[in-house]
Amino acid sequence: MRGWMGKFRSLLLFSALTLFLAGCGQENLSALKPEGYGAELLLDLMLISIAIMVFVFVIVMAIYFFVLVRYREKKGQEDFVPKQTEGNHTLEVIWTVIPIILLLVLAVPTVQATFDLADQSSQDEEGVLTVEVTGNQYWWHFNYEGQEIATSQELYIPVGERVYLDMKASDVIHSFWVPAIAGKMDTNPGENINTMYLEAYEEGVYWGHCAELCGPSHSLMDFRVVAVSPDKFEQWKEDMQNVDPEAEPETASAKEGQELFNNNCMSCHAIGGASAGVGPNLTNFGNRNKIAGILEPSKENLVDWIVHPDEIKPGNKMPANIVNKEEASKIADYLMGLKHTDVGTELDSVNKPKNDQ
Amino acid sequence: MAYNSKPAHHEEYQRKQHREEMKHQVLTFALMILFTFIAFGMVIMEVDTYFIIPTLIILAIVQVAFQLYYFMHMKNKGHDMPALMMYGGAAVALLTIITFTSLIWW
Amino acid sequence: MSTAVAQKSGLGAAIWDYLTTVDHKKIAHLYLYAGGLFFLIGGLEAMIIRIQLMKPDNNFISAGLYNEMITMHGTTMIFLAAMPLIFALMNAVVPLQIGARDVAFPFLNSLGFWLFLFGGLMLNVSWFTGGAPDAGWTNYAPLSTTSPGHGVDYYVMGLQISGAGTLIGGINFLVTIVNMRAPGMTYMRMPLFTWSVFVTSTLILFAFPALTVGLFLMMFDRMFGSAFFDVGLGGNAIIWEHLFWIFGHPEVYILILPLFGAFSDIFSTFSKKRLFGYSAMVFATVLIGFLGFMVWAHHMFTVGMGPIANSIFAVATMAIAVPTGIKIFNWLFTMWGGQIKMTAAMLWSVAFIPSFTIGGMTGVMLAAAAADYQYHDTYFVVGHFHYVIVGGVVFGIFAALHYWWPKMFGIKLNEKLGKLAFWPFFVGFHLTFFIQHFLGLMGMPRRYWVFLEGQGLETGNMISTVGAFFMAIGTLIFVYNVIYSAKKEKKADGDAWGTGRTLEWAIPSPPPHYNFVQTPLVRGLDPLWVEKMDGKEGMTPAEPLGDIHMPNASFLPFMMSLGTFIAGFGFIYQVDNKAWLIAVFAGMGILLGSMLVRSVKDDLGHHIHKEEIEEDIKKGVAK
Amino acid sequence: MSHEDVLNPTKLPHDPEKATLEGKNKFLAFWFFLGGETVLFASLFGTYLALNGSTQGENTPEHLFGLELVFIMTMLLLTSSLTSVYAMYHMKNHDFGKMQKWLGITVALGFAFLGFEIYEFYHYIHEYGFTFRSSAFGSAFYTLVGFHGGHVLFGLSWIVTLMIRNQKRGLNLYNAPKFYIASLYWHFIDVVWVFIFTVVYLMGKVG
Ligand code: HEA
Ligand code: HEA
Ligand SMILES: [Cu+2]
Repeated sequence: MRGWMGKFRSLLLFSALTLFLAGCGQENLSALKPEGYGAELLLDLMLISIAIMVFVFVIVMAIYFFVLVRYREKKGQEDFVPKQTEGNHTLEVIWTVIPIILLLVLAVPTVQATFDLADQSSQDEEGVLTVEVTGNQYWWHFNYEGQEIATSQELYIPVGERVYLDMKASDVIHSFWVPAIAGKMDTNPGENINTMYLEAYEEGVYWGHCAELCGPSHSLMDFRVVAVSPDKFEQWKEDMQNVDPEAEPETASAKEGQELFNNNCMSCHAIGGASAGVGPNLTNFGNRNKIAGILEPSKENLVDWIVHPDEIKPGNKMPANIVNKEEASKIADYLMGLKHTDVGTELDSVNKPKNDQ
Repeated sequence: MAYNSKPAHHEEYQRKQHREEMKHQVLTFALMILFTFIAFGMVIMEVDTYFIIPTLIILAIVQVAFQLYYFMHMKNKGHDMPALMMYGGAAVALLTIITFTSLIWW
Repeated sequence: MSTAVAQKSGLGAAIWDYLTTVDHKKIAHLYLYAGGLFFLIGGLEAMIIRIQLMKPDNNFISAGLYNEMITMHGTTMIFLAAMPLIFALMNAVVPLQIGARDVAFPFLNSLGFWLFLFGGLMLNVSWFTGGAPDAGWTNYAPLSTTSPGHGVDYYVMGLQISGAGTLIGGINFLVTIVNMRAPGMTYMRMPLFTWSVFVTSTLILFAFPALTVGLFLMMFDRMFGSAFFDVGLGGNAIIWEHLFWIFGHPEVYILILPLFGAFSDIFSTFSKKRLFGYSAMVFATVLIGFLGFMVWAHHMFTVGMGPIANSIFAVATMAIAVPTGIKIFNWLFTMWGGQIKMTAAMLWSVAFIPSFTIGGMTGVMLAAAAADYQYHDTYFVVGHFHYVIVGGVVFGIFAALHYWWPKMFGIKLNEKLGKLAFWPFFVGFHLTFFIQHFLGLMGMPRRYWVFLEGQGLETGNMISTVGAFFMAIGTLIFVYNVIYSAKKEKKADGDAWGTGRTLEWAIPSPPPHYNFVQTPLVRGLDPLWVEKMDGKEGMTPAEPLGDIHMPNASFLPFMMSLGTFIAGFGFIYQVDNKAWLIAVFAGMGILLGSMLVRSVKDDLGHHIHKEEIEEDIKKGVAK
Repeated sequence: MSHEDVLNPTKLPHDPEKATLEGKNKFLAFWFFLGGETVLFASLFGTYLALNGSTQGENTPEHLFGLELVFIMTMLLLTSSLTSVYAMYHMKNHDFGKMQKWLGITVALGFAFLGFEIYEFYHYIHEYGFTFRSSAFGSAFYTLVGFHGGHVLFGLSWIVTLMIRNQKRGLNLYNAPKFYIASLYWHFIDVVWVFIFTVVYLMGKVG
């Protein structure tokens, strides 16, 4: 499908449209700047539909302005009574049939794309990665099936490979959306597992949103997809599998922090390959692009978060004031030091996309 | 009023019509009872599942059609609009049921 | 029992008159006042939303309040503003257009209004009792079933009550149109507005029961511990989504179709031409209504229904573009060769065409199932539906109000002010919503309390907010126009625009409460135009001058609605304290008691005597 | 038509329920209402079918339902449908006394049905601990069947009110449409029951 649509895109109108739309938004966030298979396929579909719409709109507007200019009541002719036309069969057939044809032109690629994106044929093949995605109020959990790797908030994937996502929610409905790489899919509570796939074209840190209203902090439930080369991904996997949750931190403060963390936080959080708990898995926390999905990764922000998560993400389930500010600072030292892998750190953070404009 | 001046034989004719119709109604009723017996009987005798479910549904639909067309007179004249709206309702009903039996459990 | 409506004077009497009236024209006024007020409230909520989204990371209102704001904005605008305003038009116009003296069930008409009003009040009371509903106007489970406090309970009870009112209204108009048409008014001679009300009412009849059931299940889950949407006990949250959209999609056509009808009447009146392709227009209306029931799942493309279901619903949805296109082109060709008079009503109608076409087209884009994986739940969708709703429904309501205002109130709205209100609203509308399509594609999901800095979304949101202020200015000028015209404008003619074609223009503005002295004889499509072209003054009567039978006023509809209102509170609060069951029983008692009174007390209406009517004719208030 | 003509007609027409405009309106409106009710019950049936299997491992339909009771209830309701047809037959023949008598029988059958239904629910709750809150299936079952039961109760109250109110004055053009649509309502209740006994009980028993 991409073959003939690739040619299609080179048509003049398309190039113009593409140029125009490409001015819109950020490379790692915008659906108009696709960096992955799904997003590109969908942009092509959008362009076809936009072209059809522009075509129809131009015709409608042409008639519209002609009529409005030509048939305005003129001074001194107020008593004129126009001919009372009943209709015109030929015209009516024309404006029934042409839209039908245009819609068929749109329907065919629509159905193709819909099936293409639902294709799961390669999921069971050897070496194909499947990640279990769980939406929670207000964070995302990622469990790498059969790999004993679990992360939260940041999903690492290899570039150029299809990664399948098996998706569900633990509380209310959420929706997983990485505009630059693929479309979105809801995560439902209960037994139903939805499946979609990601296939990134280039390395980078892509921004993801929750797209289904899920409570007060719905707008703060951001996450990131970190796409790295397959080699780096292998390295990452290895690093992650070898995480020692018990590892001693270096500084004294961090050591105390570890103690405090183990006593106060471990009932909800985890470090290492454990699957989802009540709170996010904090493996490799020190290398995260954001704290809690939205804050700049600074110690100050982290302390604020630990003491008063409710003020930053209203309605979230992490209790406030478990520890005081001082203790929080030690825990922050510990957490900021949790750097389990270097993979991905060389990619610039989100607001400055790696792939220069 | 116009209807006050109808001749007496007209009245007699009407009554006869009603009696005639009533006979149909009783017959309909008998069939409905029969259908009910068949339906319950099949379940009690544990007829094969693949056969029984469609049969039960068909029996129910026929019974309901009897109710609507005979007991509720939808077959009579002056019932075009009622019939139209019942068909409309039935169509939406059908779509709803199909959805809830096929689309909900993915 | 044969006196006309109480002839008392004074404010008290006027209020009592409105509380008990069963006259469709007064009920139209009531719907207009209430719907108008709710429109302002919904608009205010919209302004608060836009102010919050004016800049990144804004803290104008809190996250929880923001969710309440969007929920109440959507719910208020759809159920308490747009629908009632449409009912105002239906009540004001349909009986007149078909040559009837009232609707088929005047009592139920009044009941429908009061149920809607009490339902609307109930929803808005939630602001003052600890929090409004906050799960979006779509109220998806389990977010709604687990939402703390009583907000969602108010949503459930308020919509249940006002929904019952709507259903009653729908049936009423169906029967009115089927049974009460003047002699000679065949189906294919009905004005397009009446036709679209007919189709709309059918949609109401078949769509609202699904909402009723959905709301009941939601109520049982929240208030009585059932487990329909509770996965823990085997429930299924998607059931709500289906029930909601089985109702919800037809609902959007319930909103737009009556205005399609109004535009048809307006275009032909102000082009001095009969509607181009009348039969095709009727057919298209029916077809839209029909297809409207087969596409609801296009709101659920990302739910995980699978590619087969998604494809079917995608194609079915696209099909609706065809009948809608037929309409657009027929309107254009109604104007073609006509003599277009650019009144305020016409201005709104003319502006509707490009606006709605854009909205419809983004609708078709959304219908491309796979592409919707990108659009869904983003500002692209917000852009789409405001284009069709504001550019279609709201423009339509403004157009229709300008057009029928003289019939409803006996005076025209000031034309200059009318146009002055139009321009800022029109410009503001495009400013606000066009950019939102791009915001959506650039990665801005809807229902976002804040958007973050540095994502390239700042400019677009700012433009959008500025646009909203323009719309507010336009709205305020319109409100001012209403007050100004009431004071300054002089009485309008029966045929207020001089080019009226349909029956409502054959009688005085405003009409006497029995509408037609003698039921008119309809001799063709656009009956008044037919007579005018034959050089006649007005309609030929179909009956001799005689006593007129009219329904009696009644206070019972108000009481019945009050009963449900009280019971509603009882249901909500019995969860906390069983003592509130008293309110349930008291409310139900009032309701059932009133119903009992209604059913055992004969109410045969009254007659207006020939002499009184002749008196009215002499005074010139009847024709 | 004067009020006198409506309340004390010298002679009833052949279709007294549709002789006045009000009567025609009521007749039509009621049918339309039934069209809407069809969708209402379809939504409930749909929900029931979707949650049919969500029994949380206990109190499955096969295990709960007893067919004897349902059979008796079905016979009661079907028969009441016929008796109400008889009532309308007599109405059309302008025989008020017989109409009231048949309506009386209809009501009696209806109450018997309702009694059994209440017994059934009571039985499930106390013998099996199967309640509205036990599982999604429980919620769906009681809601669907209960909605129908509520309709039965409403229909009975309606018919009884009409019978009492008009006991003394007999049939006229004002109350004939009311009797007629009440009987339509009653038939519709039977229509719904046919689907309930088929879909809920019989198909539930089949599994
Ligand atoms: C008045 C209200 C109204 C109207 C009339 C419409 C009309 C249409 N709508 Fe819209 N819609 C809404 C109100 C409305 N909608 C609302 C409120 C929502 C969001 C609800 C929520 O989630 O909160 C929504 C959401 C919505 C979605 C879901 C998006 C999502 O959540 O992801 C979709 C998807 O298919 C859709 C499609 C359409 C289509 C195809 C039409 C068609 O009827 C449009 C047809 C018209 C035209 C196409 C223009 C004229 C035609 C021509 C000139 C002919 C030639 C044209 C072509 C060949 C293309 N709408
Ligand atoms: C009939 C339907 C209707 C109408 C007319 C409107 C009108 C408007 N809407 Fe609304 N909107 C919805 C239906 C409607 N909307 C729905 C269904 C949703 C989805 C909700 C959800 O997600 O659940 C929504 C959501 C929605 C959002 C998205 C929120 C989000 O997702 O986070 C936004 C944001 O810009 C918005 C803006 C506006 C604006 C600026 C107007 C303007 O056109 C309003 C113009 C009117 C005014 C500006 C009034 C001016 C008057 C005053 C200010 C005076 C007030 C005085 C007194 C009260 C005395 N709307
Ligand atoms: Cu829709």
